[in-house]
Amino acid sequence: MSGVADIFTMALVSAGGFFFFAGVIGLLRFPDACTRLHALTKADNLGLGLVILGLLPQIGSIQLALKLMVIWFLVLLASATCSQLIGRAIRRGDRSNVPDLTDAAEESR
Amino acid sequence: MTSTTFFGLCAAALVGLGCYGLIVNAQLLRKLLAFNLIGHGVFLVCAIIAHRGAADGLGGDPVPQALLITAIVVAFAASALAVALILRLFEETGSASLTRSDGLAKSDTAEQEH
Amino acid sequence: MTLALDSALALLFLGLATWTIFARETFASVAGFLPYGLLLTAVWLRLAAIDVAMTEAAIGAGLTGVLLVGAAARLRSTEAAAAAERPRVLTRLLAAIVSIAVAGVVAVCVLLLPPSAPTLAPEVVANIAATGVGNPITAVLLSFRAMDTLLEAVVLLFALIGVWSLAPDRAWGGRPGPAPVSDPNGTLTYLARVLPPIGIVVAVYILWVGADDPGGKFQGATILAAMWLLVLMAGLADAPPVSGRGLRTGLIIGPAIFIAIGCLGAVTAGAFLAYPQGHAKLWIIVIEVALMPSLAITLVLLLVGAPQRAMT
Amino acid sequence: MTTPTTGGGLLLVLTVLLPVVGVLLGLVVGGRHAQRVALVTLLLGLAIAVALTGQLMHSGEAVVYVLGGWSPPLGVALRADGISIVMILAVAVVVAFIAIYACGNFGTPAGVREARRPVMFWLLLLAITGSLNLVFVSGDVFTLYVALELLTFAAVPLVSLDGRAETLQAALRYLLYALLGSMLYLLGIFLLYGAYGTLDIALLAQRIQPETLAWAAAALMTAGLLAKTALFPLHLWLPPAHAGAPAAASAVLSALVIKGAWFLVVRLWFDVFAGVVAPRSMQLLAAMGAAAILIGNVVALQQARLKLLIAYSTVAQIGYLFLMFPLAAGLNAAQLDSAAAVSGGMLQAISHATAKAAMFMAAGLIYVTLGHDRVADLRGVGRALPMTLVAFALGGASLIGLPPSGGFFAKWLLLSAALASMQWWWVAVMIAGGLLTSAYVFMVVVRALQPAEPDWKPRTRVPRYQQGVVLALAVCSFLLGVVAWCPDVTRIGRPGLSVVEAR
Amino acid sequence: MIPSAYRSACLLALAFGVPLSLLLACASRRLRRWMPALFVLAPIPALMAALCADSGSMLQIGNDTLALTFTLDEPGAMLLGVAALLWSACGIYAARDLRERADVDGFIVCWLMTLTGCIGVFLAADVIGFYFLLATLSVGASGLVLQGKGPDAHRASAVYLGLTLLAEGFLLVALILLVQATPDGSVLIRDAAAALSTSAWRDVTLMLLLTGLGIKAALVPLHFWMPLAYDAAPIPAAAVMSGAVVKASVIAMVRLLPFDAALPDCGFPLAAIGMCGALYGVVIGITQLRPTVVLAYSSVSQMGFVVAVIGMGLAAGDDTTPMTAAFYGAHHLLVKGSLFLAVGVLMRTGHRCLWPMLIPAAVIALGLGGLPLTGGALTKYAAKDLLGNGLANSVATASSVATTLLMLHFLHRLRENIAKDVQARAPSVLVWSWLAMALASLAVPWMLYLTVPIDTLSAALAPSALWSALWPVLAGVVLAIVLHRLRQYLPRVPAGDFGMAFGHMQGMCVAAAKAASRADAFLRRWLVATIALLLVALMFGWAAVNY
Repeated sequence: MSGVADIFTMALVSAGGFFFFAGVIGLLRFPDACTRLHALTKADNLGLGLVILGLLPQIGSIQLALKLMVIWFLVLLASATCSQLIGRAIRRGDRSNVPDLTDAAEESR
Repeated sequence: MTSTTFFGLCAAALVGLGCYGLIVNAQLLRKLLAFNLIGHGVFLVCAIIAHRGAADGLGGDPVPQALLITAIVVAFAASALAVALILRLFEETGSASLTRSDGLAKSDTAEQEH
Repeated sequence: MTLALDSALALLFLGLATWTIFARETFASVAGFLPYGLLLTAVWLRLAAIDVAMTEAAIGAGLTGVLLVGAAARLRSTEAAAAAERPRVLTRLLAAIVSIAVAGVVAVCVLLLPPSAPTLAPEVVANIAATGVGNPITAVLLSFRAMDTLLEAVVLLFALIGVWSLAPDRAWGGRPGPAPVSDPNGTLTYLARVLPPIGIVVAVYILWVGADDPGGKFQGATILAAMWLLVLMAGLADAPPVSGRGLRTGLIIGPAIFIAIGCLGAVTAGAFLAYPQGHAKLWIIVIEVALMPSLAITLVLLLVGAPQRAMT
Repeated sequence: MTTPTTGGGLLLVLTVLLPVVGVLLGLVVGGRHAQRVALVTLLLGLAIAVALTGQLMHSGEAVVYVLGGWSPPLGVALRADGISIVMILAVAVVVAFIAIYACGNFGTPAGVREARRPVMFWLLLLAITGSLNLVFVSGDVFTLYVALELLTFAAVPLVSLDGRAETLQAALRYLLYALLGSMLYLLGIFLLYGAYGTLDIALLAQRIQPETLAWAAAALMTAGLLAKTALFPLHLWLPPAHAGAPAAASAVLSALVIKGAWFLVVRLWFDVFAGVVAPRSMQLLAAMGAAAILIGNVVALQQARLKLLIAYSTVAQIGYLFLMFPLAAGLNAAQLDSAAAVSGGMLQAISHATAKAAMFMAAGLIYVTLGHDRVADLRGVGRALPMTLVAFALGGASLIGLPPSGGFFAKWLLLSAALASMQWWWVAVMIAGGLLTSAYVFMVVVRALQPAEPDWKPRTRVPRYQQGVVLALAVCSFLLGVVAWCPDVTRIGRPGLSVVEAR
Repeated sequence: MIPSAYRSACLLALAFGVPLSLLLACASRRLRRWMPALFVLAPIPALMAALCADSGSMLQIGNDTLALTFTLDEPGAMLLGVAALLWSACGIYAARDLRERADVDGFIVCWLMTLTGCIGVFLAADVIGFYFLLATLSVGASGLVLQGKGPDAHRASAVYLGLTLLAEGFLLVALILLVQATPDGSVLIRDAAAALSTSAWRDVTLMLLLTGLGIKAALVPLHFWMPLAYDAAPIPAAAVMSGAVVKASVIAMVRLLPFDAALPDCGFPLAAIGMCGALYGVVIGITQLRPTVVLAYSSVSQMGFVVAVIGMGLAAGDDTTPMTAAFYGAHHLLVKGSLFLAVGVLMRTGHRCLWPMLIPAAVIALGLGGLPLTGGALTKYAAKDLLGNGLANSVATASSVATTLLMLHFLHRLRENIAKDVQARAPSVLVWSWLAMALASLAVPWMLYLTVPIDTLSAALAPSALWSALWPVLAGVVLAIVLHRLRQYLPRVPAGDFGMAFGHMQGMCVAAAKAASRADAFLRRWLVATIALLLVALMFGWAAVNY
């Protein structure tokens, strides 16, 4: 039984890890802010979601499992809002309160 | 090399980086950032000291950890005060850096004939 | 294996630290500072200092980050002037040498720490029963070294007084920050409506578990502060005027009760900040509960800064 | 293991808590009530300081209070010996004088419920008093760190109380430099804990060993504290900050605040690191002091503005405070009573506190009267503000060290120590410093004595009580020499010293 | 307490307390207006004390930890009495002078301050009180100089204050060494002087002591403040300073120096310096034109002579030295004081009534040179034994020749500087005060000589003594005539001769000061200061590690 759970965990966590990786790649390589935003949200939502999902069978207590789910839910909420705000700012074209992560990213490579 | 010692060396590096930034960076906010780095370095030293003191089933010596919490809060208070000062200075002068001079207006240091 | 993990962690946060120092733009360096803070939190975890990690995440990384981002956004126009003031190469070299020397001294000291580390952990374990709380750090903060915690609250208060003292005279007594503009059906507004109830629950929970598990008033207060900030940012509410009697009472009530209970201890338990036999935990929780709102208010006001709009 | 709470210990808690409670109360009631709260609190503080002194002189040993009943190393103890009590008393007195003076400049104007400058000034004044008292009585190096931060956070806003650009910049210099200093100090603390597992001063004194960690800790902590004391050449923030603040605030900053960090250096070097610091470090410290005396005075002599002149004389006077270290060490080495040098240093600190406060307040009155404080044209002051000018001259005499001022007896003790331990060079420095000081005091007084133009009118009339307060404080400082008639309080509760008659 | 000692203590208290209370009363503007009228009365208690208090009487204020002690020994009483006389007479003169001044407050305060310090110094018996009163004296006196007109007064006052505070720096160190030499750390001057001759630091202490007091006594080469100050100060101020104030150094020397043991290695150099000063003062003096400056140089010369006497006494370990030096000082005090008043009076006197003023001036001026039957002859006669028959004695004779010469030059300059208006008459108050002083300076030395007593009347009036006093004067007169013929060949030395060379060093000082403030400005740059902070930290670590 635990064997199945372990396999399940491994699969999902590594999948989550892959999404994070892809997100980061996208953040660094994508041409403009919108697409980078897209990459980021993928990393947050899917990556984190899969990781948490994968971890669920490993924890004994329901309480802890609920905590994890709540965390995921909060992160979804937050990242959705953030990306929405940034996206709107981009559309409005004013970059005054969008961090200049572009050159930041390039130099940190 | 144990991970405590390792992080201790990282702490030293942080302190060094912070000192350099505090000296060299002209913009006051950057100085403040540098100050925070120094702070983190110092806190890290404290944390490894706490970690080395792990005993009786505790993951670390709770006393330095408690000190650490206090110190973090104090550092935050300092940052808040500094930011407020910087912003006010910016409103008054439009600049956010200590002028190159020694902080005295020329009229002050003007010497008088004996 | 662990060392590899540590090195990876160290590599990341040292890299970000270097970035915050050497980045060209202030905003960029602040942007580097935020993830750096979060990574540092991971370091505290590695060093088994969970309460510190939570405080760092909440205050060190979170609030300080907000503070710096806000300031950096307002100071963008000063970049050019600041860049022009970059000191000469020789000066930078000298600075680098001195800084490296200091870092070297610190490193040597770290390596010279005695092999058998002196620790107070046994004493804490021996005496924690008397305090009734389960979390040793809470025991230290609110019983053994309660004076420091009291002073810590006072530090925040003094800092706030300092921030307020920077207000322009005409705006004294008024409200800090720009006038609120709310977009009724914006996402942020929605979040600011949904999140606070949850946040308050979480904050109370963290405060409650703080007695026996990692957590406590500061972490809880920070979450409360964050919720309030969210509401302010969304423009659902306006910052309170600093002349408000109620606001000021809220500011000082926590420390006041702390001091009062301390004096009570001087009467009943024979020493200032001592708790009566057997009721220690009760009084500690009372203090924590009283401190949390005051701390939350103080943190928020520290973030929103000096009053700028005169009372109308 | 450590001494338990002694009689009168609760007074220590009160000296610290009372001002803090005053701040809380003043913040709530606000407006002109804050001023009343402050005045009452300071009065009570004075009473407590006197009571504490009585307690100490009666018991003849240090007063200790163990907070929360948890004795060190786990808990925190407050400890007050002779030198702390002297400082507490001095702070209480000087602050009381300054408060009376400030009633003239920081009253809430009629018709306004609350104005920024007054309420902030009174709250910060209380805050500084409390923090200083904590610095003097705390027996735990980390609590001392918090106390230092409290002091800084209370002092910096005083600098920029007027909100002018240059004062803001001065405040920022002060804040950032002090923060760097406190980080060095904090690092030193943590190293000490890592090496010896305690933060209590008494325990550290027992456990400390002459080894690299202790040396590094001592160096870091000392450097950090020197940055906060603005000992030459670490004085970048002092002149603009002390010259830019309002007169009453300058008086507090220049007379008292810098003494906090200095006191901590004394505490550390004589109590904690007594067996660790090398004589050479002592000489180094005093050498910085000597440089401060000479350069500070010479620069003061050239200042065009009176407040800057006084600020630079503070830079110089800080130097005197650091001459006592090698002198005490030298007396120790010569098997002589080293407490004499310490007493001299403390007396120097107190007389400087009183004199400098009086001089800054006098400068404030002169500024109000003339509308400027250019040293070049002070003419007419002698006629318009005779009492104030006398006060300035008396304060100056105390700085020069003319008898019977406290400065004279401090110099007498320090010179005796220097001669007894055969350290002639410090004698030369002290004499030269006195001469330079007399030069600028003479310059100011002579210029102020010149008659004004016949049609000249003072800008504003200064209330008599303000002049009176300034003169009274100056007279206190000028007659401080009479302490030589009292038994030497500073020796009470000092390790290895017994209570003996002064001199 | 026995009544007489009690009475004496009260007298001492009054002598010092009355001027002090007057000084404090100056705090009130209303009372200050009355002060000039009280100038004449303020020193009277001191005079009473000098006359009535039995010598050796003591007054103690304070506890055994620290006590201010006042006492009256014989030299002190002698100088105190004559000083009080001079202060009263000059007080009358000053009060009249003040009527013509615009702002009198400064003068009044400084006058009373100097008076308090002057009387106190003659009474002080412990080092701390002595140092305190000496400081009061110096500060007050420099304030008096400041009351003169123009930038010269400022410069002179600054030079005077600077030098005198420097002197007090030396003195402070010397006094501390003295106190440390005493077995039980007693601060009484008596004990200190007793312990000095056996102290381990004896030579250093003596060096510092004599340097400090030498500056105050205007010993060559540290004399240049004196011409500047006496020239710039108002006449009455110059009179009390040249007369009374400068004698503080004499009383200090006779009290602090050990005359119980012969110290030739210290006494002879001192005497030599003194004698050089005695002649040097004359040499420069005869080149001067302003009467006040001439008098100042004569003071330089006379003080040199007193110091020489003290030096010889120190070398011989002769315990009559204090009385002799005090007697000489007392005479000089009276004469110099009245001569300055004479300058003031004659400046206001026209040709018509010149002679009644000039004759007495001439008599006492020549008395300074040792004219028989004047006090000067007595003092020289009294000093004779100390100077012995060797080189010192012949130099002394030479100096009295020179003094006569200088005094004649002075009278000549005095006559040149009378008022232009032929009819002019000095106000009678001034005239009477000066004539009274002149009379006193003729009579008092005889009284002192006989009452104290120093020697017998017959010895002083023996023909040999008279002749040995007379011929140097005659020689001086002859020389003066010669010099008068050759006067156009004399160089014109600026007042304060080579002391003015230091004026050129001012440029250097200013440059150094500017350099200091540049260094300060550099060190207060953020970059520098932060690097300095870290360096300081490293240095402290390094200093400890290499320990």
